[in-house]
Amino acid sequence: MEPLHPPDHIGPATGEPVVRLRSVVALLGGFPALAGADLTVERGDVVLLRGPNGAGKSTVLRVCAGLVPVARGEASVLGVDIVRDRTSVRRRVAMLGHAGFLYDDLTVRENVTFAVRAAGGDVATVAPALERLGVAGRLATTRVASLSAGQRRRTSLAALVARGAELWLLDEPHAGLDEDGRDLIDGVVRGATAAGATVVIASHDTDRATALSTRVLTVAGGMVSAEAVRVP
Amino acid sequence: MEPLHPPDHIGPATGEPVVRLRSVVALLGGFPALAGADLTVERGDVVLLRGPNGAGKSTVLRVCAGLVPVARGEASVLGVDIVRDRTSVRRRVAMLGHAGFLYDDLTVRENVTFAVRAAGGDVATVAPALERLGVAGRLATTRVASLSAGQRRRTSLAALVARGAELWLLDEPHAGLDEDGRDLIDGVVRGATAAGATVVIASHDTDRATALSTRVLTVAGGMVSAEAVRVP
Amino acid sequence: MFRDASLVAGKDLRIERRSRVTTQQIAPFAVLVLVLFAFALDPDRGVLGRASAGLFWLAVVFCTVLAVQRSAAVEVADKAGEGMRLAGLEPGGVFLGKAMAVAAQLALLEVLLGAGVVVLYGTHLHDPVVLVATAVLATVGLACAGTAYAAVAASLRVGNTLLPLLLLPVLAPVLLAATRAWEAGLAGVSSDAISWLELLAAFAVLYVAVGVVGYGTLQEES
Amino acid sequence: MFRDASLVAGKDLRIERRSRVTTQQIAPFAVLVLVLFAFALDPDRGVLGRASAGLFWLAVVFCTVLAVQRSAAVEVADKAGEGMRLAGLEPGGVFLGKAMAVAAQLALLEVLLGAGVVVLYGTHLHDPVVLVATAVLATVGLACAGTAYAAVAASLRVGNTLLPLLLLPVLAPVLLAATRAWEAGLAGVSSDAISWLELLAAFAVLYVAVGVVGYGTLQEES
Amino acid sequence: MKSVRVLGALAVVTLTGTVVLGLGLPATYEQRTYSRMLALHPPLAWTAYVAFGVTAAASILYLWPRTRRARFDAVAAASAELGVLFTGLTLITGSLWGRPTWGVWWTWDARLTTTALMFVIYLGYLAQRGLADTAAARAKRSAMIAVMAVIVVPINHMSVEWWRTLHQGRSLASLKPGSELDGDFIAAMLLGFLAMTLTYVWLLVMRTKVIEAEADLEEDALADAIAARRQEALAT
Ligand code: HEM
Ligand SMILES: Nc1ncnc2c1ncn2[C@@H]1O[C@H](COP(=O)(O)OP(=O)(O)OP(=O)(O)O)[C@@H](O)[C@H]1O
Ligand SMILES: Nc1ncnc2c1ncn2[C@@H]1O[C@H](COP(=O)(O)OP(=O)(O)OP(=O)(O)O)[C@@H](O)[C@H]1O
Ligand SMILES: [Mg+2]
Ligand SMILES: [Mg+2]
Repeated sequence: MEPLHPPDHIGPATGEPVVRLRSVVALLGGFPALAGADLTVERGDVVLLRGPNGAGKSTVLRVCAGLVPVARGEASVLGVDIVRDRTSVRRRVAMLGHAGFLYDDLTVRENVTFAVRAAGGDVATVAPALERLGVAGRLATTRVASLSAGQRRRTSLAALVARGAELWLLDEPHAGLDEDGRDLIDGVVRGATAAGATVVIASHDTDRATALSTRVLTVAGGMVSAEAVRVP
Repeated sequence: MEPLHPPDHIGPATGEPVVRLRSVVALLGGFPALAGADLTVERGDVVLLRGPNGAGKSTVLRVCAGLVPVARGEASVLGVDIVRDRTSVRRRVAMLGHAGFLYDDLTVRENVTFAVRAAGGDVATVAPALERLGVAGRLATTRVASLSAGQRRRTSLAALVARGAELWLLDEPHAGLDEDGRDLIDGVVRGATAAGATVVIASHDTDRATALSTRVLTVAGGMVSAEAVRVP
Repeated sequence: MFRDASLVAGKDLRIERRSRVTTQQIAPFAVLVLVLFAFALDPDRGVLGRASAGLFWLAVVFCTVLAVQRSAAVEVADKAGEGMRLAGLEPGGVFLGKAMAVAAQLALLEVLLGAGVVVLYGTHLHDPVVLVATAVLATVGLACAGTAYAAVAASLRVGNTLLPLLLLPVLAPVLLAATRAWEAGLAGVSSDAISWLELLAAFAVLYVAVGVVGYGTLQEES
Repeated sequence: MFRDASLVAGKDLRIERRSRVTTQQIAPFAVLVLVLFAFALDPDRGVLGRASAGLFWLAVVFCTVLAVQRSAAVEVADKAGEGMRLAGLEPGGVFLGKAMAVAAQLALLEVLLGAGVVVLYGTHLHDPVVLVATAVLATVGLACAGTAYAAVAASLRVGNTLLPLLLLPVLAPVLLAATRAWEAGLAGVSSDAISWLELLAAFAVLYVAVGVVGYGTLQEES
Repeated sequence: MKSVRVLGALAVVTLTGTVVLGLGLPATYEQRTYSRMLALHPPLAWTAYVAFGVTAAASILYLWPRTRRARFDAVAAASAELGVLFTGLTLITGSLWGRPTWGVWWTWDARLTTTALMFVIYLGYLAQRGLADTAAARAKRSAMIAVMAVIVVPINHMSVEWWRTLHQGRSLASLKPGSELDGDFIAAMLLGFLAMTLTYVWLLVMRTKVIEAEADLEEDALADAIAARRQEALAT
């Protein structure tokens, strides 16, 4: 569908936005996964990106994380112009992708510890995070290779929770998790916003995610369009 | 929870069951992922396996597909004793795992065609399957490596739809799919049962899956226990 | 079985064409190996000349390891190999198919290496009949042994790097026989080559047989 | 940057310890390579004796290829490498860390291979100072060039460049210099070794520099 | 159990016999006292062959569905361990013998190299046995490898014919009255072979028992693991 008008006219414009994309074009192997995407996310927002498969949701998140270069348009995240420099912003962003960024041969604890130390975080936060995501005990010392799908997902999340960030980018956080796992996600998101962070979620589990979010946007054909505003 | 009594006492017992597990123990790297699982699935059933992460749902499906050897207990699928011979049943079973069984370097069409020909199916069924799962056109000639998460999933499904089977084992089929993708799954399942096939689904998307299924079983601690019977 | 074999072989070769690993990584490696040999054994042509048969086959063996590692890695990613098992392909067919694909790549590399040996070491390829016969038999042996062992290695977490340990000792006899046969061929005394060719043929038959029969087992335990 | 480096190196070494690849698989492979060389070059000790320096370093180079392949594969699976980038680790640090881990494993293998050369080829390790100095410099060079090469090979999946063709041969000069330096050392004429050591030092510095500066770019392309 | 002890006794007796007879061997002109190695070295090598042969046979029996027993896997493993042991001893005695006779500890003679190869191959076999895996998986995989690996034995045996070599030819195979090896050398060699074989069988039996005992321990551990796993259900 056509974008009605840039979403920022809708969202509450308080100060410098956390994410600001202006007609961004992003190429993946020559294909324009983003074809002029506009997106503005204010501090404290919980934005849900929904849309059909292949619409460009993951790409939007990956652009915001500085993983995918911006081919055209303007883009700034946390005040950094990611068109010029897309690396320096990464340490301040926590991203959960379709992949889990885990090392099969390391145990759950070792993986989370490495992630935290790599991000310059405090190792003391690891144990509580494992506890919270239910991968403590036997699992903490199990090689990630031998975890179940959901347990893997929980491990990746534990790493993010332990390191924390100013901007959270969650790509289908609910996928593969059981009921209380999904409740956990909701808790994590609420906790993050309470701590003044901003969250962008891409999800197909719309009911849950919508309940969670302050704004719902639809991604389609590599463009983002405002759909509904929900007053928290 | 403890298993009340083997679920087959509940389901309609019409002739030789399609799946019959008796106190099955399955080991993954020495760990008893299944610790005495009992399961009986009658022809035409649509059974939903639910349960917490790491409960053993995927392992049940993988045992039924003859991928995981049965360490103890009795197990037969489609009348074949899979404790003795777990290979001969495979061609009659269609399994969708957490992994998609796809070759990154081949295009969508090439992958589906290979899968169909490998299963001894008719190549004429490929094009309609791609059409039906919305991976025809541009995507059909795209390398799978460059698909989005949902498009990958759809490709794996297309392969199954194209080859067909007597027993369908779907591990979280709804995960990563958008709304109409999930409707597609429901359509596929209904189609399969209409054609006299049997379906076992492991899913966390309980609402949808429950609506779809004739019986809901709960997996926990490597055991399966009857929970509810729904008359279709 | 042969239907399955050709199916799998076609698939593997297509993947190689797509990813260009052979042409862009293994082939340069092969040439590099020859160059390195030339460096390592000081440019005193005497040594190089005499050793060229051995060096050629040594290079081929190292390429085999790489090619076979790649051929196994393809099946590991996204559990594609599991997919083939689920499709009910005959293990023997899968084995033959993958072995054929590897053999095809090796043949290509051998042509390249042969040219390299001529250019770099100034070897004269006397008695092409013997050389080609050797190459064919040795390639079959290497490809089959490699593929079989790749299945073993794949069934272990540490997959790729265990392969050389398991693989090379079994390849060594082939390497030896091939080397001696080529030396005979290059020296123009084809008669000496016969017994080596027989040995190579024996290896080839053995590995094909073992692979076709045993691949199912190896595969299942992965 | 060095903090990141040590962190990454520690992580890689732990993974290696876990999967016991180096100790259980690459090490036997290394010894095997020596055996195969001996096979390929007739049982004429003359050649082996003279070539032992070259063969030693060739074996090291082959181990480098394996070690580096493994080191890269670890980052490809589950996009772990992307995770490191997301954590905001300095590319230079990551490069150094991975190179250090590879170097550590190579050092271990060189000790083993050294012993092997003594036992199998009957080489006498004259002038240990030169030999060790050479080993250290060459190891740094190989590890860095290899790590960089791995990054390129990884990014190759996306963009089909011919970089490996250009990059692989950078190992050749190192091999040559190291061989000559060792030959000098073994022959006891350390004076000849100096110039080669200087060359090796130059390579080491160059590759470290190139790696630290360029790794970011290579990484981002993948 | 008793039979095992008898076996052990026999092994000890024959071994001592070999030593006595071996030391009793006359010092030949060109070899001086080293010729006494003859009572030790070849028998060791042949016993290694036997061990690897047994491993292959047991492996085949395991692979054949009708005769599949966990015991055959245990036998294969135990025999391979012993084979590696005897091969190692062959290498050692060989190079001890080589030093005075050939003037070197080691040379790239075909026989020597193929023996070393045999050693490495079965080290590899044992290495992959060490890797964590389910018992059945390990057993089948190992059996496959054993069957493929055993070809190195005939290669090693024939190597002296196939490659011109320093090493002794297959003198026993080509043994005829009045051949260069004289009577009591042969006697010593044969007694040595008998002794080594008895020792091998004795060790094999005991080692197999140990391996099976370990397997039983694993069984008990599994029972506990299953109980623990079932507890997870109550937790939810
Ligand atoms: C490390 C060095 C050596 C190794 C690895 C080695 C290995 C072997 C092997 C594997 C066999 C069994 C041959 C067969 O029947 O297939 C053997 C037999 C024999 N070896 Fe050695 N050997 C070594 C050194 C020597 C030396 C130095 C001598 C004496 C000069 C020697 C004398 C013999 C003799 C006489 C036999 C019995 C041959 C027969 O009657 O068939 N070996 N050795
Ligand atoms: N290398 C490539 N070549 C061609 N097309 C590509 C390439 N990489 C990505 N694409 C396309 O770009 C789009 C990527 O979209 P993205 O992964 O963001 O989808 P998504 O909204 O996350 O979908 P899903 O809900 O399935 O995750 C897909 O349509 C995909 O087909
Ligand atoms: N090699 C191994 N070593 C130890 N434990 C293992 C190993 N492999 C699997 N497991 C355990 O066995 C269980 C596997 O269960 P399974 O994958 O069937 O879970 P699931 O019900 O599919 O969970 P999910 O909903 O997360 O997919 C998990 O608890 C996992 O931790
Ligand atoms: Mg996505
Ligand atoms: Mg699962």
